Amino acid sequence: MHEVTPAWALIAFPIVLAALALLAATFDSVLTAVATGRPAPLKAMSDPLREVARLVVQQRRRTFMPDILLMRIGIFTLVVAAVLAGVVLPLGDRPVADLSVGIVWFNAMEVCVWGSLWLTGWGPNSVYPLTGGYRFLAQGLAYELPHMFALITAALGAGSLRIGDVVGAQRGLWFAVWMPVAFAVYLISAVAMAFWGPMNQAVGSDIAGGVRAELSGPDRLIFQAGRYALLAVAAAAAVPLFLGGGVGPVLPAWLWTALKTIAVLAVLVWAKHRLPAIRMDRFMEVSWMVLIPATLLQMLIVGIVVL
Amino acid sequence: MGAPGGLRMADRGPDRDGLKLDRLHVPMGPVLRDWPSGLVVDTTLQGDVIQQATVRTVSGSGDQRFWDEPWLSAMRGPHVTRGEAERRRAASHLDSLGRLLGVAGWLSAAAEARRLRDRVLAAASREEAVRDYMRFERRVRRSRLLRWMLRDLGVIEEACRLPGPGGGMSGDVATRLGRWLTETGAALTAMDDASRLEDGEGPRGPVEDRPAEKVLAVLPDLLVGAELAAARLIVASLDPDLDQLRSVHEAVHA
Amino acid sequence: MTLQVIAFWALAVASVASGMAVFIVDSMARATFALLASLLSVGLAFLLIDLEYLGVLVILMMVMEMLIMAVFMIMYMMNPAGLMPMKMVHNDRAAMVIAAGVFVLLALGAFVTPWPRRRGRPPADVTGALGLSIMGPKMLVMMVIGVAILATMISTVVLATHRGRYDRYGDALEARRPVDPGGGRLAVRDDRDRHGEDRYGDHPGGAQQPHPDHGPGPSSPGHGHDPSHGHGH
Amino acid sequence: MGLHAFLLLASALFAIGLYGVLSQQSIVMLMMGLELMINGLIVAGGAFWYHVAPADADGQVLVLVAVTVMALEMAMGFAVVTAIFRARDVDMTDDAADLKG
Repeated sequence: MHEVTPAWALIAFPIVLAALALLAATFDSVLTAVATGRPAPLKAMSDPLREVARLVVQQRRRTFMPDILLMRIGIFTLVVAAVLAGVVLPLGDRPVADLSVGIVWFNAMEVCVWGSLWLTGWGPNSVYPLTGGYRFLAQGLAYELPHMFALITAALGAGSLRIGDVVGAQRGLWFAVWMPVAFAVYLISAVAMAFWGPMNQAVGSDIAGGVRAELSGPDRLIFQAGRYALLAVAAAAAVPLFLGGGVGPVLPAWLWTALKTIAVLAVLVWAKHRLPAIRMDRFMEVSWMVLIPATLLQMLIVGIVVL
Repeated sequence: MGAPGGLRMADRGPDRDGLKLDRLHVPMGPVLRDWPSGLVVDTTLQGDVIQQATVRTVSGSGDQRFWDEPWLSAMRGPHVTRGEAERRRAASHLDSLGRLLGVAGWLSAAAEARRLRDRVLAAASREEAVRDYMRFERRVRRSRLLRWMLRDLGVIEEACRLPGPGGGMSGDVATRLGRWLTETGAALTAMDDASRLEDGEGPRGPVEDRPAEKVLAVLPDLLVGAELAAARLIVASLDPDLDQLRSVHEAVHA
Repeated sequence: MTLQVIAFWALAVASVASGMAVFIVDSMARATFALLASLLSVGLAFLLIDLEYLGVLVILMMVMEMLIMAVFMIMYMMNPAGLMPMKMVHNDRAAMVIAAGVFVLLALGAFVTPWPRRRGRPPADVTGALGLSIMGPKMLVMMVIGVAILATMISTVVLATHRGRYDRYGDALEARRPVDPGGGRLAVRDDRDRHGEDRYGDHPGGAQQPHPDHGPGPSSPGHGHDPSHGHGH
Repeated sequence: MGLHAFLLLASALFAIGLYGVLSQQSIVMLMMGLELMINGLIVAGGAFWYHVAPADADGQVLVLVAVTVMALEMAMGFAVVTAIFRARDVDMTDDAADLKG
């Protein structure tokens, strides 16, 4: 932990994260254009940047008696949580901050999203955002325990909470191969924590956009940026935890990390377009009655193998 | 305790868990994405669970019953072919399907339904439409996730005799979705039928009965106890055609 | 070192200030998140003294805890919008005097007591030491915590719910699927699924779920079975 | 930031929490006071570990227990509030004082 982080990592990390977020947004726009049958769907690639420009200059709307302070805290927390969750992920060989408890740190930062979304939903003093905020808490309670168990299973396989050690433990065989249940649960919960794709009820179109219904202008821009950054971080974390990190033939570690991250990200974005929304009143039960026992069993097996 | 900022404070009432909690009065509609335009459901919410609901409509700009039009004009006299009517029926169901799938959060399937609807209305050939529709139908029917999310919502008993496509609206949301899919397939197949249209069985039931009235009558009971997300799905699965009501008012005026 | 000292005092001041804010601010949401800020500052301060795991654990658990607290708080407090000034205190002055007295006593004690000198140094792997400790010599503590958590889970459910299994499965427990307002569908699956037939079939009788009951439903006083029913209404 | 500084912080948090416990009428606010008091204990526990006996893990175990107690306290607290609220529709300590002698 006390080794000095190279200065270039501090600069490169936010740039990489922003690039990944933009990539996810671009791919999402293209898929949307294909689904709606827009002619020349590749033209939709510039949509995210156009949206950025629009939101920068857009005037803010105001709701009646909002709690602006809490709302802003919520919006900024989303970006900050995504960035801080990402600092423990290796950009190649080594992360920006190589904490000895990296996995717990990642988990803690990602839980901050609960607070972020609830505050953003509470702030505008309006029904739909508030409903969205509560929906995300319900989602959090549904996905968090299986998610934690999946993370702990990876840590157990490596015998360490340091993400670098988890990568090191996968030199022979990727964790995704011999802990498939944990990997699958991780992917489901990654989608849930980034309130993305089928788990996007917190910002669902059936409640007029949920948490972000009343956000406009720069507020909305920061919120959306944070959401894509979070998705990128969730996808990027799957690489060191389950997909062997930067290990791979021929190419350098950073390139392998980038390729694997982009592949996971693409799968998550694609899943959004293939699946209907999952409501938590139904998913909660499966999560607790099926996913938790499944991950515990997986953990038991991993524990026996490691011993 | 006064009213903060002049807002009416929410009152309290018993909820389904036996607690006495705050209530909020929230109107849903008339303008919402994938919502029957002109419909307003005044709800009393506790959290996101609907405790009471009343239905009203606001008049829109439409003055003709687009989806029922072939059947109505056949009754008035001019020769309307069955194929033409079936084309309209298929488009109507695809419109409803697009809305329900949109509310269910499956945006790409919803977009596909809408694209099919537009092509069917724009005189696509039968073979082409049937082929593309089959692919769409297979995709929707195959989704176990969708079925899991839709079943047991908004159950209407057979005894209600609620008019609707393919013999009624009974069953849950998933059943109604399945009925739309079956009916659309049948309607597309009959699109080239050149015989004369004789009956009055429109896409949403007998056109003379104005089935939307009956749907709106049972809607509040179905919504009570449902969460917002479930309520949206229930409304979308009934998809009342409010144009049918509007012409009632106009008839009274005339 | 000096940087660490500055960081510590900044976090300490933040922690105390937001702790005070809990009882000063007007809105419940702000009070909850002020408490969260106070707890998070302590978690971050732990990172300064090598307690990495516990510090991050405090952050992780407290965020979840406070969010759940926010939900309950807003559910039960009399002021739904959270925008009105609230002052719900009794014997405010006495409480303040007692609290101030306790603070002075504790602070004095902290400075006056001759604390033992530091023995040893933190191990290289602090987290590992904790893990080995609770799985070794302090196993009993871990087991007691485990049992306490289990007991709490059971008793919270018993206290908080008003629906027993007789409410869900009928007086003779004969219902095939529980009657729940919000679901409960895993217990017995639909026949349709088991046979894989007729996924969206038009048979209306297939999904006869009683209409979702609202209001207290079947659980009126008189059901002696439910443990939470004892008290009169 | 010696032991004294940490203990000062701990006493301040404990005292603020105590004020809340003594003065607040709402049970939920009272629980927030309790959380603050336990927060003070956690600070003290961590400080004793670091400044007195870092070689043993006893201090860490103490903090772990305190964190668990916080969670359990809150869970039980809300369960009790829910039960009282259902039975009598109150969430104030003064209204739930039947055990008063």
